[in-house]
Amino acid sequence: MSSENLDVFLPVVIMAVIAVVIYAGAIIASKILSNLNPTPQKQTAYECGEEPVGTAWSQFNIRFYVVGLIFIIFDVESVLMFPVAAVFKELNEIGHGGYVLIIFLSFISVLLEGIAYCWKKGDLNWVMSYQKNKSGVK
Amino acid sequence: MIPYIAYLGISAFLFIIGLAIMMSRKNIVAILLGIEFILNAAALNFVTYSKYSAHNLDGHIFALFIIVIAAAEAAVGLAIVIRYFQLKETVHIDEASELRN
Amino acid sequence: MNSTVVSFFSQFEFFNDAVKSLSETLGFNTYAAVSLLVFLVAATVLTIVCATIGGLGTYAERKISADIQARVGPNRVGPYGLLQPLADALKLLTKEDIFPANADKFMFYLAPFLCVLGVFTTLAVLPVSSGLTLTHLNVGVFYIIAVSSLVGVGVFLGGYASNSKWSMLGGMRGASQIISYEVPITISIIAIVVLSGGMSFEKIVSSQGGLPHQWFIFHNPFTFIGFFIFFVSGLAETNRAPFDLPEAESELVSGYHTEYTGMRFALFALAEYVEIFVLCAVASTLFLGGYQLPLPETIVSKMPAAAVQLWQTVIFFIKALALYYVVIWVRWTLPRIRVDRLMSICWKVLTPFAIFNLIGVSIWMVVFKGESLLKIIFH
Amino acid sequence: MFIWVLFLISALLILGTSVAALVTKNIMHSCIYLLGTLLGISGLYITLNADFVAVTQIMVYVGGIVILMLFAVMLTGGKEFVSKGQQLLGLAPLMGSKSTYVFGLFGALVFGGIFAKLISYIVKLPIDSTEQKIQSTVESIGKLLITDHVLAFELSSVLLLGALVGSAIIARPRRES
Repeated sequence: MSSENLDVFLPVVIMAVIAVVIYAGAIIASKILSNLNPTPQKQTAYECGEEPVGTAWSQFNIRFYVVGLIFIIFDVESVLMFPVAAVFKELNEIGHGGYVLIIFLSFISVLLEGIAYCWKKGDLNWVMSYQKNKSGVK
Repeated sequence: MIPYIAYLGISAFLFIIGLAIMMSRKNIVAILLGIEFILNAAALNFVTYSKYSAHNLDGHIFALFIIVIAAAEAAVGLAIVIRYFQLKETVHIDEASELRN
Repeated sequence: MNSTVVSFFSQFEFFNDAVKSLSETLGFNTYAAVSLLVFLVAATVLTIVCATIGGLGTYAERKISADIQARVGPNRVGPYGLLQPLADALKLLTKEDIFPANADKFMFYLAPFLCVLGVFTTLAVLPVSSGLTLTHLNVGVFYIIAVSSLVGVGVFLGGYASNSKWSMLGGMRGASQIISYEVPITISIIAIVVLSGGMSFEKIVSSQGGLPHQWFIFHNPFTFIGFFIFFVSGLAETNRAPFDLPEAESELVSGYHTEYTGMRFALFALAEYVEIFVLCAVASTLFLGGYQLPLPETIVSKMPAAAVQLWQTVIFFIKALALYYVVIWVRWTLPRIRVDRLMSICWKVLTPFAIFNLIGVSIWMVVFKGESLLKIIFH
Repeated sequence: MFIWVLFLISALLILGTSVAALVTKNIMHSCIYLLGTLLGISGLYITLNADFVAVTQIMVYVGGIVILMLFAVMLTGGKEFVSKGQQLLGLAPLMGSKSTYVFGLFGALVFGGIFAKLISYIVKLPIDSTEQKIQSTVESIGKLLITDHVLAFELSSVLLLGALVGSAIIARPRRES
């Protein structure tokens, strides 16, 4: 059978289908069982009883972006480390452990340099922002 | 066995979609989004040829490094866009013409 | 290499005979159909079990919190209040589905789906036992990290789509918290991959032993710290107390699911509780020996295969549920952390420690040839 | 059998979501359609026996780049996610008129076809359509990364360090005069 090799990924697809079924089933069941009676009061966003002012889709603190930025670099580096880590033991047993260790450590040291830089420059602090608001306050 | 031309067709389609997004959008973030489509099309081609023609894993390595470079590109590009927005309060590509004399 | 529940069954005579006789009666090769059926049944059973654990999680949470605070807890519906989750589900099903007028409808529907998808696809590699696991992927651990990052997108979209300020704040916080804590988790997993020499759960479990001194947590000092890094980051990754800032009810009402009602809220909650279970299962597999029976090899090899599988499943669930208890215990013991501390704990404590652990483990591998500390001492 | 099913699901997902990403006017939705396309591409990688690349695709793109893009849209768009003047099929496109697009597309197809045909006469790629026994790609990729491609491996870390430092400098909130 030609597709036997790929059978290992079949459960992944099945679980994705099950997730779709759970979601669709829950939504359809609640559509059937619940009674809908929307009023404009109900449909306003919850702000502790106040009338919402404006939209929530406004500009946000750039801190969030800097965190995402540092994350994505670390994410990519860890992706590259994974296959090397997976062969580490095997190569260590046949005596190439030192070579792999040197490559691995030089890779990680660059990673450490990155985190040290961000630490020193204060990118890892959450409250640092001397960011100037539009109103000019603080 | 799936004909390899199917993968190449999907890859070409993705490339065209990415190009069309890059050409038709005026938001810089959307243009970067089009670039992601194009990079994915390239990576898909590499992996396809790796299976059908080369019979080794060099194509996979290329795809990996394309993903790595796409991540670096997205990080730097979006940082530039955000900085630009802070300075000019717009992300319209036509407004970004300071370098033109 | 790769093994699935079907390839486990096909080791036995009765399965092959059944497939062969079925093929003869139907007149075509039914191996594919039978394996699809086996996968479907196994996946459905696993889903039901995990969803039940997720549902009972809400019950356990209330009961344990009541126990800690010297109360009784839910005791009205069913014996000891055991049917409380069912009553909750029924109540949520019949609740009115309120849809905020200014919300982004497409995203509002999509967000809970992404959470459910991200959590339930991780169940495909959950190492229940050596044979009954749905599939032992080559990239097992890596796959779990990758797929569960869909939850971050779901949380962010849930916050964004509601167009409510509380939700938006909760969603942004949640997404940045989830992605930040993914870094120490990933790096401490790499240390385990270095030790075991493979990413599949089968390999990780088989390179440990059943008895506690053979577990990776006691392998060397670095993995001992690594376990705590993994567990603490996992608490933050699943938005559990003391890291439950995205849904901090005292400041953000209910965080990213403020505007969600009825069944869609229930799906968020279900995804969260199942994710906690998956986290506990992965932690017990990576560090606490997984499904291995705590008996010497010689006894295990003499037991019948079915009994081994059964006991392995039991052991797996005991370990995972014990950690689940710890997670709930932590929630009712520790106060919530401050938002700036949250980020500095991740980036200034956990990540550097995780990187040094990784360096330490890889040097340990080369210097001591991967032997455990206890073995070196008592050699 | 399964490979065909997976291929069809992934291909349909890619086609649908990528066209939707093109025609939708909301950039936030465009990002989400990009997510669908990326998941589809990772399904195609699985059919190409590239399990590690498939999971890497999900990990880096879905977990990283899409979230980064959503953050960037939130940080730049404010209320105006639906930007004006980006309609492909409706109003005036960015470059040239509608006929430019039509002629451009046809021209690209014709010249591309001719070019591809010419190339295929010159370069004969050995396309082998026999099914090979797949082996684990992770170990092979790991060995390749520390032997043949070790320079690229090490340089990529330096590249990423550069990207981190550069974008952190650019994006850092600063005191403005």
